[in-house]
Amino acid sequence: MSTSKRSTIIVEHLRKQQMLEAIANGKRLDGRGFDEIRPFEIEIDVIKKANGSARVKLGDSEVIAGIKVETGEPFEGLENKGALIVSAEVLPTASPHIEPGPPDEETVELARVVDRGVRESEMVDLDELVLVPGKIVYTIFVDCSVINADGNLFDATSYATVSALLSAKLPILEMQDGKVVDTGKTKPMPIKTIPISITAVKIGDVVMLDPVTEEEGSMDARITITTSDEGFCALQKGYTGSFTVDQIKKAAETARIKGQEIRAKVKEFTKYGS
Amino acid sequence: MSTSKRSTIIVEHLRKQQMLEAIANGKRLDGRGFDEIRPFEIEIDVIKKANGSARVKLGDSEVIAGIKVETGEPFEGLENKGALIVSAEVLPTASPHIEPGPPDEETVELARVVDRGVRESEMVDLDELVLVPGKIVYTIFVDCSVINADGNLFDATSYATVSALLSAKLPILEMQDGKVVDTGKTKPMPIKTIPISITAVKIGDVVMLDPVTEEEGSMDARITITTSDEGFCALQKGYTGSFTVDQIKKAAETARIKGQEIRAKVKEFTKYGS
Amino acid sequence: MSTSKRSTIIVEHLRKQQMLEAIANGKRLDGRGFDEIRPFEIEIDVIKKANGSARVKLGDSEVIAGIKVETGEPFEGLENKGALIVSAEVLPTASPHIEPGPPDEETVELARVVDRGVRESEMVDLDELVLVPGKIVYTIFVDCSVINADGNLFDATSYATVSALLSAKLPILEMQDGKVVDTGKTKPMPIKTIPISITAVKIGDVVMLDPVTEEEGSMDARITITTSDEGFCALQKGYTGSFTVDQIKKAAETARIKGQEIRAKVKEFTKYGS
Amino acid sequence: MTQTRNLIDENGKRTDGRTIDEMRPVKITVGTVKNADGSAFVEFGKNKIVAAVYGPREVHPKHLAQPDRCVLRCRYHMSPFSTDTRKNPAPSRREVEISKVMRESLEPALMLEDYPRAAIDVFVEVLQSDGGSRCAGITAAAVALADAGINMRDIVSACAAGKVDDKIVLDINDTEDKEGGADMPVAYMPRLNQVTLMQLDGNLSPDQFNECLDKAIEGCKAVAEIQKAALMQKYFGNETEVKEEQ
Amino acid sequence: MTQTRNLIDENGKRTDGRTIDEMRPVKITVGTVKNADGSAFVEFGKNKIVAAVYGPREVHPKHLAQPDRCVLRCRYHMSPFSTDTRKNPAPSRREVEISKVMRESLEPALMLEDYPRAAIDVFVEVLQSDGGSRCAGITAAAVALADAGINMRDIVSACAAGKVDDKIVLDINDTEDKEGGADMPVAYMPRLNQVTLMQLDGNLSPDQFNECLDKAIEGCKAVAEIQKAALMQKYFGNETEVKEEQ
Amino acid sequence: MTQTRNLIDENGKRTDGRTIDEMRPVKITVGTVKNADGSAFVEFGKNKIVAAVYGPREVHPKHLAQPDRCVLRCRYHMSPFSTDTRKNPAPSRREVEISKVMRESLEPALMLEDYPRAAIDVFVEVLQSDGGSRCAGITAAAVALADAGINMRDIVSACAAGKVDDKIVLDINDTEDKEGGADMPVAYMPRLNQVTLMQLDGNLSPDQFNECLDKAIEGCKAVAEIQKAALMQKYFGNETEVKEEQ
Repeated sequence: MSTSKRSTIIVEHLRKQQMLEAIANGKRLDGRGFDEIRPFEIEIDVIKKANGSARVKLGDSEVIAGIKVETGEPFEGLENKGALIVSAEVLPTASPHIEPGPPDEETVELARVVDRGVRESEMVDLDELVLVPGKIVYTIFVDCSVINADGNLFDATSYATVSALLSAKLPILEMQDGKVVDTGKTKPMPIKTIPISITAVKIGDVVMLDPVTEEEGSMDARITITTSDEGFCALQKGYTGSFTVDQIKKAAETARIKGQEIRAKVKEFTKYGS
Repeated sequence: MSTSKRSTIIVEHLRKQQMLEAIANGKRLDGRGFDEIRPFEIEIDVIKKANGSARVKLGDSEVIAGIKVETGEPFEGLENKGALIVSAEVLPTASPHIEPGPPDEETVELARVVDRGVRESEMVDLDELVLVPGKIVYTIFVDCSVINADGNLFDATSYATVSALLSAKLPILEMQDGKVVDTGKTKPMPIKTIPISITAVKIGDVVMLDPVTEEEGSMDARITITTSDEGFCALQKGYTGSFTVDQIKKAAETARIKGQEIRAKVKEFTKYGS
Repeated sequence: MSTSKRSTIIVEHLRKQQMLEAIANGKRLDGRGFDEIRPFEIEIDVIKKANGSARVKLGDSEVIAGIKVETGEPFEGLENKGALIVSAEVLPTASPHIEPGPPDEETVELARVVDRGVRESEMVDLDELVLVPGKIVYTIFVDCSVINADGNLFDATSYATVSALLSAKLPILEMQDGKVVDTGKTKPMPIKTIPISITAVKIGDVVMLDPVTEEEGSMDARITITTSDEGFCALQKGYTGSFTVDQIKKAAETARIKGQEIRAKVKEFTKYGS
Repeated sequence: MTQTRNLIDENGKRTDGRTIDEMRPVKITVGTVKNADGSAFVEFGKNKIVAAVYGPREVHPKHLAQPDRCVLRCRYHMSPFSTDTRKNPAPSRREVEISKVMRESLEPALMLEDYPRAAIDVFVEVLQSDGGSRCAGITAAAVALADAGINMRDIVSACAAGKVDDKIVLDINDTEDKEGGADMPVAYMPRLNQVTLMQLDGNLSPDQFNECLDKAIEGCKAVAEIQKAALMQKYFGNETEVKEEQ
Repeated sequence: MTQTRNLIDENGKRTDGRTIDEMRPVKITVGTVKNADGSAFVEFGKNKIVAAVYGPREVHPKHLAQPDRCVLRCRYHMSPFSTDTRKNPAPSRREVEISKVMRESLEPALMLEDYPRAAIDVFVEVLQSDGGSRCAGITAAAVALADAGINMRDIVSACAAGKVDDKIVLDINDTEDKEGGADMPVAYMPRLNQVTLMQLDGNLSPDQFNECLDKAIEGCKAVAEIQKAALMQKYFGNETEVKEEQ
Repeated sequence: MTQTRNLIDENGKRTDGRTIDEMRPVKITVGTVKNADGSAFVEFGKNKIVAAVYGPREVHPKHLAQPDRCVLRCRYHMSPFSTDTRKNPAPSRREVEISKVMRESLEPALMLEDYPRAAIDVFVEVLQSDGGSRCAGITAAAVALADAGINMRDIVSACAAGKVDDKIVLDINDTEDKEGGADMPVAYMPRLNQVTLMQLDGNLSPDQFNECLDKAIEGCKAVAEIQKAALMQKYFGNETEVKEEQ
């Protein structure tokens, strides 16, 4: 059951006042503009035991995504497609407010929104991941571990997932005598497009990108918009406030433009296509 | 672990006094006689996506049963019989006292008592539900959702289950090349008898049928007796009080006679045999 | 998550004082020497429905181990070996401090330490427990139920496990037409060695064997050392204190010598080899 | 989503015979659950959904209570028989997420500060599912909250739009959801002109995005009228059944 | 239950050699669990069952305490090795139900009002199961409660009767339970003449129903004598083992 | 463990080229987790492990607090991608046990009595696992505790020794753990000369047992030097990276 609660991330009163005053003056506490994303860096192949991996630092938020390739049955209704599953855990290392245990509703939402961006954009060509049609397909597990949380885990986790997929080495498997055999060779993951999510929050009447924890502590509503090369592919409005239709349309346009910038940087960091 | 607790359904003191006085005068608060069952209605085929379904309103208690037919392995020791599983959830919509979550011991008992009535009466001819002896059989899931609870969920759930089974359309499945194939055709569920449960409670020295919630809040003990066309097939004494042997024998005779009335009505509502 | 807590087994203050004074005088409350193990008895074949069973009473600690033999797939990486799994439950009958429920970290440790002794000593020749290499093997479940707890459950559970294995009758299974068939005949479990664990605790600077509950309530640290005929095969230091290297070496030597005594007694009780 | 067959025919009709701007039949009945403080039964296409509200009432356990406002709790759940293949009764990750976005879509409309230290529980049960069950669930929950007499700033009305055969269509059904190009569920407060739920699955160009959002909002407004009529009927009564078949 | 072979031979003997009115051997030992406040070990046919009682004692967590009476808690559990094929140690729905009916069968005999704000815990572990393990468990639990010195109105004694080869028989065993026609476990307070547990699985005519219930009650009375003797032996001692082999 | 191939070649080199007394490269970085009160990142061979410490801080729920000392809580967890085949994210019995022995190995070094009624939480995440992950985890946790400023009697340093090809070797890796003859992880307080963790899997003669323990202790002492240097570097800084490649 979903339960409303005051934010457990308490921004001290004074600090919050400062933030709201800064916002009223068109600024953010860390000096960024409302449409400015924090500096970020991506390192790939950080986990050698994984078939692909990436560590993303977006400001002080840090996420590692690791890919494991297995084989299994296809999903029902998707008999001729490989399976791709994105999961996430916000590790208790990440903040004083995380309890260890099964994923809570916020973490479930995090994983599902990231999953949706990858799935709906058709980033990975799942048609290429079939070994025996209807029976045996590649199963791609993308697991994300959030090591440190300082806001906007949606985008940090999404970039880690996308970067791990772009840099993954897919083991080439073959059927021999009814058994799956690993040939020992690899090929790149079959990639069709690169989905990029952009998250904004509304505080009062101001919409700003890439919030830090203390901004999230004061937000009224949140929106995560994912674009691929082709256009919009996923969106999630979150939190207990609301947006006007115009605010959403404006945020969508911003997400599309910023998405192109980020996409270029992700390609560069992951050396994708080079 | 089973834990004793005072009834969480608190009948206000005054109301309870009224009820006990009425009982002393041979009456019930809603004017019924001790052997009188509340008016009830049954509507079948309420869930088109199910292979059979029924909504039962017994007074203000309301239950929907839905049947899903799948295939699976037979139960151990019952290799040449189809499988039939009755489950129940008392939805949190049903009363202010229900917490969402996995079934508590009362709901487990509810489902098992209803299941037992169907199973022990051999209502469904499980011998007819085998596709490959010892390997593949029909699996009949009957799931019951209690939408509103006003006492005697045992009988309301039991009538919903029986009505859904009587009106179900069993998909005709065939084996082709070692695979189960749905022919698209259906036939009636193979029915051998119609089990009907009758529940009574004891308050003080009085035994009365079909208790409402506030009567259950004052009961000492409960008994649910299920009869088929052939005789007695299941029984469950419940709650923390006791019965004399004579009280049980008398309740059994009442259950048998009342069961015939209810059976006729169930047939009518479900148009069974017509 | 593992949580430190004061011992919930409260030795009353006075009693504890007495114990510490006795220890200072080179004695224990029950009159035993520090290297003396309580009298114990073993009864085999106490559960006829099991393929092997033993009841151990070590002082007032009482444990029943029962063996069930099934077939299944081998463990990954151990394709040509049978599977052996030791589990334990400290029943809520065993002490006023046990809550029913899934095993807590102490019970998990108990089962894993006993399992390790059996596994690492290679007591059971798992190579002999293969039906179809890589596909179907014997799976030996050893389940231990602690009925009464008065200290040193590690050794009591270990002796019960070992005794059940020594006296077990392995059903002779065969493959016929791709199916496992029970021939109805049995043979002894293929045994290669007999692992014996010896547990000691440190209270202050004194190390003593086979602690009772009230000694465990005052212990600083615990060590369980398992030897087979060939030498040391498993060890587990437990609890929140520490040992010097010399204390460990001395405990190891004691465990080896005492292990020989116990091994002889276990053979006698189980009539192994006779 | 990859589309494999035509879902709109040469006459502009969809698989269920509707035009691209046509909503499925919607029927709302208020007060169907006797024990609840407020309730509604909604049929939206083939969706059959019960919503029940309990509260404002005491919070258990007590430390979850808020000194200055009401706690809102929400459960979206599907009965095992509600889907094409039997649904495991344990809550899926999908149900956990929908419970959360449903709660967040209702909360902006509720004057929770009017009920300090209390809780309001909203239970939504999907008895039969079709495309758009979360929208239908929000629609039912908002009516149940009004029926429970909870102070509200506005009603919350929900409807999806989507893309089928590269056309933007209103209120997509199960087949269109599975085989079509995009699904955009939206919840909306019509008087305050605020979007309280919005999601998107699928691919839309920038122009399609705006068109789809506008169309969903129109759907929400139409749903709001049906909600209003259903509540009016319960409280002021009339003989005609509140039913919308566009 | 569908019966497929004769379970009573031409001499009126059952599969284990008993007559239709004969109970399996019953052996009760009191005080077998050292740490418990009361305990009993019962062998009833091939059933081997330990019951241990802790209490009256403090309730944790405290809000579960009742101001005017004692809380009774009960767990029926089967060890993994107790059954023909290994039982998963997690509690099954069957064990949950039996824990409940076992508690409800004991509660009428206990003077719980004598121990306000306290709890009594009854733990029943089936080490080896045979037909009638719930009856044997109740029998063991009642003795353990008496051994713990809990104030009781009466002992609770349990025994099943059933139908085999269309005959009503006393105390059905595992084979008869699985292949026979009906099983009726009953728990009974002999002094107060009250039935505290009763269940039925299987098919009985009205006459058979009454005969079966009467036979089960006779079984309960016989069990009560064995319980009494076992308790006497512990508290007043004697050399002969308390053993019933009818 | 049954060994099936030679793990030490004719030149005395192990599968990864080390000699029998050589430790894998160890690299410790202090303060890598921004939000934590103390943290460390340890690479020990192919192990990659993050440890973060929160506390001393309030205990929730409050009844778990101790009036005269601090509660220590510890979680050892492996990320799903850390192992050869994907690890289920739910805690395994192995992780439960390691969490326990890890906590017990750290507790002797901590002056918990200095923080009555508080809790210290230690979270160890294995991002990539190799042989000896519990030792590397304890090593990381001890540095993180020091970084958090917790009062400590001594550092805790951990290293395993083991048997390969019937020779006692220092710091066994994944292959040696799986195919070798014995693994003995040890944690040690070097100043106080106390063993705080010790386990053994595998077979050792009495002489080998003592040699193995002595070798593990030597490994712990070497690890302690690296821990010290890493902490010095954070607090007193220097240009050279703290890295040990014996």
